[in-house]
Amino acid sequence: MAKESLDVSESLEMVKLVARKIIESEPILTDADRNLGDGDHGIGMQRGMTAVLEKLESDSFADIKSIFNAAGMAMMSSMGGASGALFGTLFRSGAKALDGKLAFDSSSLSDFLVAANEGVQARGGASPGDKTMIDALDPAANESLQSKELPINEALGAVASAAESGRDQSKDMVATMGRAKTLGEKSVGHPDAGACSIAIIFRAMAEFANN
Amino acid sequence: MAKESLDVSESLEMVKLVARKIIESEPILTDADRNLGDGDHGIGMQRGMTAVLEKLESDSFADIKSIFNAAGMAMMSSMGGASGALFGTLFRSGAKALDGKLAFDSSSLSDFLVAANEGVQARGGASPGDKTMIDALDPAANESLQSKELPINEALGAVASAAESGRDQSKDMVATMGRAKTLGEKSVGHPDAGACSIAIIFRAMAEFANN
Amino acid sequence: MKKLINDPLKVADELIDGLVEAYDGDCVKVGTRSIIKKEIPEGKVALLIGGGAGHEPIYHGLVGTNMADGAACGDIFAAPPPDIVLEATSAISRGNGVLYLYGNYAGDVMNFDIGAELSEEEGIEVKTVLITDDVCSAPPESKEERRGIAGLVLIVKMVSAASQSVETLDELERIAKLTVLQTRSVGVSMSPGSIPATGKPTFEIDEGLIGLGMGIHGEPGVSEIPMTTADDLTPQMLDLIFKDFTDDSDVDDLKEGDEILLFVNSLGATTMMECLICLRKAKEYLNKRGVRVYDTIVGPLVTCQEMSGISFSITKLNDELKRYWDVPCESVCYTKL
Amino acid sequence: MKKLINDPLKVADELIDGLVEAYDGDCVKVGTRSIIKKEIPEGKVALLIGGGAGHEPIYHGLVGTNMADGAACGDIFAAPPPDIVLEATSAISRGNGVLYLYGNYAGDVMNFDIGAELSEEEGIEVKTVLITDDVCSAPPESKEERRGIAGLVLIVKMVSAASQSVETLDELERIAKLTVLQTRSVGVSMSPGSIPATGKPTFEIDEGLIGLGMGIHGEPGVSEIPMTTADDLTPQMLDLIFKDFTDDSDVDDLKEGDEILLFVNSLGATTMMECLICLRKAKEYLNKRGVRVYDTIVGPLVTCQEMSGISFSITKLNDELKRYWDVPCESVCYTKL
Ligand SMILES: Nc1ncnc2c1ncn2[C@@H]1O[C@H](COP(=O)(O)OP(=O)(O)O)[C@@H](O)[C@H]1O
Ligand SMILES: Nc1ncnc2c1ncn2[C@@H]1O[C@H](COP(=O)(O)OP(=O)(O)O)[C@@H](O)[C@H]1O
Ligand SMILES: [Mg+2]
Ligand SMILES: [Mg+2]
Ligand SMILES: [Mg+2]
Ligand SMILES: [Mg+2]
Repeated sequence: MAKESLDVSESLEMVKLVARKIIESEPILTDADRNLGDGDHGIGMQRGMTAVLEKLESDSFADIKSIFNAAGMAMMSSMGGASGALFGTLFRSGAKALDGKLAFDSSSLSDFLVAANEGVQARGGASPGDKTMIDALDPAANESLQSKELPINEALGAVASAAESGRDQSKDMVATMGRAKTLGEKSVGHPDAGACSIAIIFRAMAEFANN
Repeated sequence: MAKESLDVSESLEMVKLVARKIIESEPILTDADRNLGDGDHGIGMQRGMTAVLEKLESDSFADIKSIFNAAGMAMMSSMGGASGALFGTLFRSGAKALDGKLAFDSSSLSDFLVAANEGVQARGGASPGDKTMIDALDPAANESLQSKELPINEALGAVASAAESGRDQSKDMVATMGRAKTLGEKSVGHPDAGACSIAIIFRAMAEFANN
Repeated sequence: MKKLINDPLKVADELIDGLVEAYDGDCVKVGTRSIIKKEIPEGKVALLIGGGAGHEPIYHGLVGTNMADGAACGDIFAAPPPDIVLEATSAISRGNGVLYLYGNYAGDVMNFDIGAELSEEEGIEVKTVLITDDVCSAPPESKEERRGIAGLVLIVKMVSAASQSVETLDELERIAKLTVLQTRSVGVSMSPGSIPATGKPTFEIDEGLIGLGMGIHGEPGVSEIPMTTADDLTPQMLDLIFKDFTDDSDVDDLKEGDEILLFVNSLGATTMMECLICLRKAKEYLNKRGVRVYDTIVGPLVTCQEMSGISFSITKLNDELKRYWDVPCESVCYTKL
Repeated sequence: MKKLINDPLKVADELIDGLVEAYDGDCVKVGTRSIIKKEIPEGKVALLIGGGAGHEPIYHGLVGTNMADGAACGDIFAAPPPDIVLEATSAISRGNGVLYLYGNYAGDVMNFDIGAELSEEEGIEVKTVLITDDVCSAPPESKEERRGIAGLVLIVKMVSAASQSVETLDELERIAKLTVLQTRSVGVSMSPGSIPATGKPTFEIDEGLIGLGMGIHGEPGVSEIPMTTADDLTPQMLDLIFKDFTDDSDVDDLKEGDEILLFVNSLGATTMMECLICLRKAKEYLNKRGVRVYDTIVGPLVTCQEMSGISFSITKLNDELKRYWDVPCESVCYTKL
């Protein structure tokens, strides 16, 4: 059933679902980071999303922007590590594009993703192909531009699929940023941990919008 | 075949065999000390007996006393630990009882053992029943007093058996000296490591004299 | 494996509390998870270090008398979040600028940079020098991309000493860059540490192999080589350091008559016995080349839980650096009379 | 398990050579395997410590500036043979007697005693004080039978400081006895170390249990208790120390207003993180009882290869002991500004 947009309280529930899904996925994310990094990505994301849940459950929110911004702030200040700064930046940069919005529709989704993608690339200096979260985020942002006219549930489904295929493609990439860099060719064969998180985040959003 | 006594060069070979047998038995002695102590008795005895072999192979000896004394000195200065002092003392105290002897007969064996037993008890302060090497050495010394009239091969056989049954009896004892002391009742069930060494030493001597 | 902890998700907070206790009042905790010196003179150019927890006694153990003014501490293996960096910066700033000195990891760089932006918004001048001593993590041409490993102890010690007397932040930045430039490390790892929260090892490695150039979090190194003896491995590792001084056109070769600091670090489970055996071989190697060791440190100072492995760090001294080294200092991690 | 060594039977000799190198010339090796200070003033009452190797950085790492004059070192976990004791004694004797201060283990006592007999034959006066800080190894009535464990670091530090200024061997003996009397430790072990020569663990223990009062070589302790949290175990262990001060009629109770030294030791594989978490709880415990910690040390100073476990040591200070503690010192094992 098509759904044009999510209102403030639905958006809030959606981000809470994202948080719960990431918390649940800790073992997958931990294993991904053990293959290519230092093995703490799962715990870091879990810590960040626990802080997000706490924040979202205790505060009230007047608009969509403030929900995403609160999530970004909670991640930024609780996680630390590369992903604390980057996922914090993702949500905060994305939020900036949603000034005054009371409904989260496909056009907002695209604004959010484009701004988030820019913000994360500016903060981390990675580009598509470096085998980072960007390799799931960038395809998701591109897909969102094509889906602006779709109902939000369909747009989110398309974005989630784009993020997932980006994550899968990251398997074949040679890492050129972050801890996996020194692995060189040996980094091929495993997906990037941050890309896994991105895929989970948007799949959770799509799931929420489709239920 | 009865053999009345061993001459200087036979005695030298006998002590070399003792050294080789102990070196070979390192794993048994290590395990014994792991059960009740710090697990280094096998390595310590191996180190000591390697030094004994070196010493006995490089020097020449005019009498029985100097052989046992050299062995004791080599152990004392290469091993350290409780058994370095005690086994060093054993051979050195025993040697003192063999002044001028050119043949090692059953009466010398007894003099050696009685003096060795006294020396070790004085140095370590342990008595029979404390679950130490004394529980193999003391029965061996007592047995030797009964075997003074026997040919040396038979006397050594009897002494070795006494040492072995002393070692076996040490299993049932509660440790009251050394590292095993704090184990109390829990020390029951394992033979004492030093008693194992004593049994190996005299069994090797008997084996030599009987071949 | 048995770990004597409480809630596995709270280890970072609890260890910081313990560390503050270890300082017996000379240092205090501020904000969420920073340790700072109790007494920092007005007008001092302040020095902030930091990084993830789980590597004790660094980083936060390097705060103290003639040592760093403060440390911003993250969670286990995670860079400190910007808020913590800001809290630490505000607490140690004495009006004459703050130098950030920490290991070059993407996470640390991003979080400290955001922290610096926030601090600058509050009117505190911040400069940053990255520790990049791990020669295995990038070639000399791109040495600014290298990771920071155990050499940080030597670097922080000297920069801290310098910070007691410099007049400007620029001057301290110059000294920090010089110290980093002259300090190089090579490490190997033999078996992994684990993350307290998951109990999982941070990497896997065959029983017969060791990771040459592996990072202190178990990041991959240059190659896996067969497990070997102390006397075989030590020269191989020192060769890499010597070669790096030769290959890098920004520094002179390490040669006869030079004076160096030598630090043999254990990653945790590698015993002092092993470190000392390697140290013995290292000294032989250095003596043969006529390189004089001005001072030696040895021990498990830069660790990664129960990871086993060892690293060698060398600082090539000049008169200036020697002067900074000579300053007595006291901290939980390193003390010098 | 991977050990970075060479010939497993030569580790003790090689580590001693490495340790001498770590002293950068302040200490030298004499005889077979002793380390002594290069400069010992004529007429000084000399202090000799020692014991088996494999517990690095003790014992031989406690020689140094305002620390012990020499250490006689045995092989792995084995007391030094009498010859080595004699060599060390002769090398540090300055005509005013030598105090032997070491842990109470049968092997050490016998070998040092024979060494003392040999030294006395050479005209050197020797007295002996045994370190017996492990409260779990015998009841207070027979405390002279107790083992020496980690408290030795505190004891050697203070007796060394005293030895710089005492005039007679008798006076140093008095001080050493007082220091030993006021120092008590309780340890637990969680998993075994191994003997380098055999690679075998020194004991076995269930995954769910820890050994309360186990010795630093894996000697049995008072009991095996279920593995628990840092916050549960720490008070249990400190209770035993407090109880011992109470039960022993030769010393006063530990009570409000008392000042103590606190040492949290890791047996090797237990991380600094764990030690700090336990330290945090210990301080809370002590604060509650109004006992003030004058100084804290924490780290893997008394180890047993890759054994895991922890101990707490407490010295109850008086003005005299505090004076000895305050003296700065430098050594590989412990340095204080
Ligand atoms: N410079 C960067 N730009 C974008 N993403 C990055 C960058 N560095 C790291 N990442 C992402 O962060 C993830 C690792 O996060 P995490 O394990 O939490 O951080 P850390 O590396 O500090 O342990 C990587 O999988 C990657 O997706
Ligand atoms: N006081 C003592 N008297 C007699 N034998 C002793 C005494 N103390 C220890 N031993 C013997 O020494 C053996 C242990 O030797 P070893 O393991 O080499 O020494 P350590 O205890 O120093 O590690 C014990 O099994 C016991 O037989
Ligand atoms: Mg990571
Ligand atoms: Mg033993
Ligand atoms: Mg990390
Ligand atoms: Mg022993």
